[in-house]
Amino acid sequence: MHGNGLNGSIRIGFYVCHCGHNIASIVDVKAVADYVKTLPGVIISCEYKYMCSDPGQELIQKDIKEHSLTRIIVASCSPLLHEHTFRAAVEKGGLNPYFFQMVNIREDVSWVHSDRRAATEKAQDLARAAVQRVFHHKALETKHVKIHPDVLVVGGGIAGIHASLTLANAGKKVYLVERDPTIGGHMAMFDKTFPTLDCAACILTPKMSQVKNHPNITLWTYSEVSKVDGYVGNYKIEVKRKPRYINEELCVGCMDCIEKCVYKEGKTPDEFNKGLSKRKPIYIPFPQATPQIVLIDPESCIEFKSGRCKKTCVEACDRKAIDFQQKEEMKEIEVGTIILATGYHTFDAKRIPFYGYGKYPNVYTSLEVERLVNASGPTGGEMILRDGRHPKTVGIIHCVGSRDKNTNRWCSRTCCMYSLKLAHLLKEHTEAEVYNFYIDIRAAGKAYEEFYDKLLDENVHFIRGRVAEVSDWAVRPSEEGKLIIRAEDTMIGIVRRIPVDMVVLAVGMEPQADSQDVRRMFNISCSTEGFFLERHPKLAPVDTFTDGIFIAGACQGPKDIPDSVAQAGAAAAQALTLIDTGEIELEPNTAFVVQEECSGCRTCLTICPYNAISRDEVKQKAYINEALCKGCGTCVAACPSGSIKQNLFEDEMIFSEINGLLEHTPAVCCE
Amino acid sequence: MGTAEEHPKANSWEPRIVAFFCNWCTYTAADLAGVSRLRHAPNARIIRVMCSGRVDPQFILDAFSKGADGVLIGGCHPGDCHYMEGNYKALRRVQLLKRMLKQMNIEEHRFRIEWISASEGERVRTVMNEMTEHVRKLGPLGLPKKFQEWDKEMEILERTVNGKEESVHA
Amino acid sequence: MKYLSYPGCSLRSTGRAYEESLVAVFQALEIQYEELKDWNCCGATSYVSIDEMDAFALAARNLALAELQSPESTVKLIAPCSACYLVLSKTERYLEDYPEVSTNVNAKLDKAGLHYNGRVEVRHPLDVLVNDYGLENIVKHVQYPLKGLKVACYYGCQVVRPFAKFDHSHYPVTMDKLVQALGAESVDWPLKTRCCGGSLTGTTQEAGLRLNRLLLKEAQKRGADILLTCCPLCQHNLECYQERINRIYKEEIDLPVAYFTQLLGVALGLPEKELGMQRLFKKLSLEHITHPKGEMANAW
Amino acid sequence: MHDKPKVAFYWCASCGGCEESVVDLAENILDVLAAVDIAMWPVAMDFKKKDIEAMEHGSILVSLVNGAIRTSEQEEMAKLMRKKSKLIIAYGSCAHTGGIPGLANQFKREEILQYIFEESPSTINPQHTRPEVNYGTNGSSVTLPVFFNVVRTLDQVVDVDYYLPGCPPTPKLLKQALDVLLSGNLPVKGTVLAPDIALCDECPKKDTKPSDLKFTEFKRPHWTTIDSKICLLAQGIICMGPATRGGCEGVCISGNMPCTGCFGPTSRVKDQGAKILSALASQVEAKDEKAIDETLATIPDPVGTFYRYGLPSSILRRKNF
Repeated sequence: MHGNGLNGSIRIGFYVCHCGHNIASIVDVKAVADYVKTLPGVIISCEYKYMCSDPGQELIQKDIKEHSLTRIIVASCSPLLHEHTFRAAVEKGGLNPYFFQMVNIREDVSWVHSDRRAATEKAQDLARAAVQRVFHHKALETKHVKIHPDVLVVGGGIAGIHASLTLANAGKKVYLVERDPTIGGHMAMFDKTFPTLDCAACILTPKMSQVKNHPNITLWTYSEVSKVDGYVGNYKIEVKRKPRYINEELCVGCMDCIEKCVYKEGKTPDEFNKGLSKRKPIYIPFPQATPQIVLIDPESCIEFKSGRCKKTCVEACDRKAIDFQQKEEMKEIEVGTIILATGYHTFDAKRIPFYGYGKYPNVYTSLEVERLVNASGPTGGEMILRDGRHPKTVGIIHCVGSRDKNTNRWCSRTCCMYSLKLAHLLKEHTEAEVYNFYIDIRAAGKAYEEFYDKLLDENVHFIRGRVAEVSDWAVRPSEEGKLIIRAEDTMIGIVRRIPVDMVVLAVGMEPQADSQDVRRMFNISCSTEGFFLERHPKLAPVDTFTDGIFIAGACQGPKDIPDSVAQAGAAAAQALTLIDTGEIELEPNTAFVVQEECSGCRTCLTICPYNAISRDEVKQKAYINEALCKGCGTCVAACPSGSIKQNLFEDEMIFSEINGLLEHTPAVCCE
Repeated sequence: MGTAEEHPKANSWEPRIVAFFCNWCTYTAADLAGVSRLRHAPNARIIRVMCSGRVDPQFILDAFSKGADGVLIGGCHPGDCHYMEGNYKALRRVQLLKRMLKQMNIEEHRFRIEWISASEGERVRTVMNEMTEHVRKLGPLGLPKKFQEWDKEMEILERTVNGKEESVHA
Repeated sequence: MKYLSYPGCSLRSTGRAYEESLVAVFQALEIQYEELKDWNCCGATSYVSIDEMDAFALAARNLALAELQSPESTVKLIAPCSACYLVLSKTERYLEDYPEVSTNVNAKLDKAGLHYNGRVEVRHPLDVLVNDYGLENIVKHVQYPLKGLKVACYYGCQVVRPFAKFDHSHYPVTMDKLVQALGAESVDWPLKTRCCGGSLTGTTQEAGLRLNRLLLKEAQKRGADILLTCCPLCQHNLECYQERINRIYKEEIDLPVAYFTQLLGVALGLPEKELGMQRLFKKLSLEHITHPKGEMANAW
Repeated sequence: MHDKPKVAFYWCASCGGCEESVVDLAENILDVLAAVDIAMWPVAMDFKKKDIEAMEHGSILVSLVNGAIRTSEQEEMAKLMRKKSKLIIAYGSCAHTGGIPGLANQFKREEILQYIFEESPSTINPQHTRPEVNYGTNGSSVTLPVFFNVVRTLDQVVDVDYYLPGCPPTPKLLKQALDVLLSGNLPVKGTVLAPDIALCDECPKKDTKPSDLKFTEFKRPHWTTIDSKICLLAQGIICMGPATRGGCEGVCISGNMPCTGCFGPTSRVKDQGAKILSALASQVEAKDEKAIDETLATIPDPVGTFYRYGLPSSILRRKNF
């Protein structure tokens, strides 16, 4: 049955792991070990408490030597977790690491089943499949690829800035690509940061200028990654640099051109101030923008629209930096690793129409309020509402677009704290009565709870209840002209109507609108809600399933500044580890054509997604370039004459697995 | 939660399902189901492949012929394949194979392809339970036993020597 | 495409004006429809709380009949009354989502020689007019643009909740878009889906009237000339108790309440009688609504 | 003088073409006849079962058995030939993989009998007469073979040493096989005596197949004007060549008809139909389910197309009843 002529030399060691109680409480590990002992080729079959522990690994190594084992099988957790560990142990024991096979009886068995008999039976089936499979295993050589030392960082918010600086300070060359005309991201818009209340700009702008001036960092703002090719260590990236219509080399950021623009006043809603002020067609996002280079918005510039502008800006520029002919430019770079720090998007408050955003002028989003209270904001830090009034009462509604199955189910983690911060700032700026409407106050973080306490002392009101509606429906004279917030106060069990002058919606954090496109381009995964998916939620929080690509900041999930910075540092460290190792091992699961068997039918040529298969026109056979093959195995399944094989996944291996799984149902000897 | 969780009835027939899961999406999702302790029917046995595009139609037929009552393929959602388009190739093969299986009178519900992304642990549970229930309703496919019967036709005949032919074919 | 219509009991009693105006409007716009033959009670009111399966079966009989009557692959069944619309929509949804309901109900239908295959889509006439027929097509037929008229659109609780099939469940706008297209101004008010009092006006009247009053008062305060509804019960509640409310609460409410189809009919220039205008208690002055050629609107 | 080695032919469920193909050896047949004694050859010579039964076990060097196994008589004879022969060669597609008679595995026995004896257009049978295994009259009785439920390949019934594929095998392959067997230089048991490489390798139209073929529809040969110079797959016509063992030298393709797969799969493949199905489907251009289905609907009979000669030897063997 296992006749591959190797029978004499197949000596299998089988080890089943208890994983403490994780496996042993559901799977009868002894029954599994006893059963496997009866299978052809098995020399050793035993159970052990923790196979991944040092003694567990040493047990394998000792048995390889003492019993001349030639195949090792461990039945424990998922191969995605520990295949590497055991292959290394097997190699240390003097055996080719690919003579190893792992059986997943934890994630796939004990953790998902509760019937001991059925779970044990399944574990035995899976073990038998592995035993039959390893007969066909072959010794393989691990592939190594060199890691190009340069790094691409995508996104110039605080996470991207921190990751870039960490890498650059370690002497690595970094390309930082930012979509907006300036780096700084959301943090640059904030007024103060919680809970310390230090000024966001004061701590951010020095880092921004460090990025600009760092000799190891190439900063490309107003640019987007347009194409990603290659694989870990050897990525080829194409970056699209959108035209600013300003020669970046020449512009010194004096802003004379802005002043001399034919528009005396701005006419276009200012993106940085969330539309609370207007900007001119030639502008700089904010005074400390980095790089300190202006840009022209062709949508509103008269010259672009009609070609008949006096072009006073051109006259004003001594350095002749303005270039109406500038075109989009494509840059191609090679990097070894990539850090994605593409950030987040705030929830669009219009999606909840009964909160009145966009309908009642005095309903604001939290980000707008950040700009309003900011000394360099549209009102110079004075709290003037859209209708010109100063608020005497303010209602802050928490969880707008968070913890809500109609919009987003997740907690955005930052809103409680920034709402507290805004409550403090609003009180400080206006002495208004401030009401917070919350579901729960989530103040988990260093000095966060203390900050909440402080707010309670500042006489900010807290009403526990989800707001039902914001309206202008006045039912008594005192409510006329006010916004009425209706909410159930769950602490006292009544529905309250609270008239206020200003409503602040604490909008949640969402994945960027194009996060799906971005992750496709970089070939990584997203979790259900659309944030980038980490390789392991606990143990590999900045890795992705694609080697060499790391994630940092809110693109992975809502987080505040300290967490984003910490994650950015971690991502940089992971990239550095790869770069300094110089090379990475790749799974040798590539496919190859058995030349004498190939008929040259070209089926494989048409379906390889990587163009890794070419045709030798002399021999008239297909040939696979191992360096380009990524090991999907599609060509193997398609080869009509069975002449392509995939290492680690040869037909015989899978057929024997199928056979092993189904061969017979073992008698279960459960207690 | 689900009604199809566990069926520990000893000695009664239980559906046997072979599942081919791609490494990057569905196998990872199955791991997530494990980590999240999403208990589900114990009837499927997973074979991990790198990509659903590796699943050769021969594997599916072979599984049926070796005694599987159902075969499941799990891959990344369209557009999400780790290898760009392997899942589309799997889909096309599955659709043609389904046409062929229909001709061969193998019930539609015995063979299923599902797109399950790495984050959809919950979906793994749902699909495993649904598939088990569908196959349970259909009953055993039992090809190995049928093969034996066909190969023994002559033997049975010899036993019923001369004259009772119709009973053989009843 | 041809629609089937399910009038339900209200449109044959208190809500006759609704059906009359709907028929007139559909004819004027040449929307093809026919009445569901042999329809029965939708099972609204208390049936569901007594025996859910029987209630589903009762409603499902109408769905099964609709399938028999229409050859279309998707049978579009119009239910103008909000209660009918909700009950039939719910039945349609449950039969699709819950196999056990479908099995049970079909077993009951089977006794009457019927079977429901899941082909019916229950539709509200507001949805049909605005989303199927389209505002741009309606505008083409408008004879008397409703210039200067301020309309408070009132949707009530059932057309968008719990199934927000064609509009937002808290802040619907379909009717507002319709009246704007007819040339009128729609009053922005936050009470579009608040309770009209429902059946409380007939049981615990005090509670019913309190709710009723809030709506009428706010609509009037916001300058509405008329309040439009899409439900027979809402129309009845809001129109018929105004005197009593004024007496009890010392209010001065005087607000015409009509069906949206009636006002649409006016804009289309349909005769008063055909739109059931004579059945309304509160008359609306439409003196200023004129044909572009200067003729006065002939309704009211 | 030594006895010449004995060679036998036998004929099970097949069209008879295999037996006749021996004659295609043309003048070479004289060499063969000079080298061997024929012990049985139903189409050409008058030997009886009892003649074989009388022989000693293993006294025939090689029996070339063609045809699939469909009746009890065929099984009995196959077993008899096995006993008397040193080597058994499954000769031709029917014995090798089931062949055209194997397509009957899509039907129940009763369906077949019903059609043949009652429904076929050329049948008039108002008494619903059916063959009976035993029929006695006037004191004598006649026994007919039992018609099995399932068509099987030769190796599903008896141990087979070698296979000569083809419908029918070409004279060149037969000659080579006989030469090898008579030389005593026997290949590994189970060998298919034809090249273990797919037909494309020797296809005269090989060079005209593009490397970026995508299917939007499949055409049927009789509804198409075929360009005789270009790869048939490139013209959207299903050609089994890529999944079929070579050795025929592309006779059908040279005749401007696609390969229908009579040589069976290569040794690496368990199921020829599944493999060509996989290869063709992989190259369909459409991406969404509906469009894919539209393309695939242009293959009206997948089983008949992909398993024309191989249903009994395929993994599923027979339609599931």
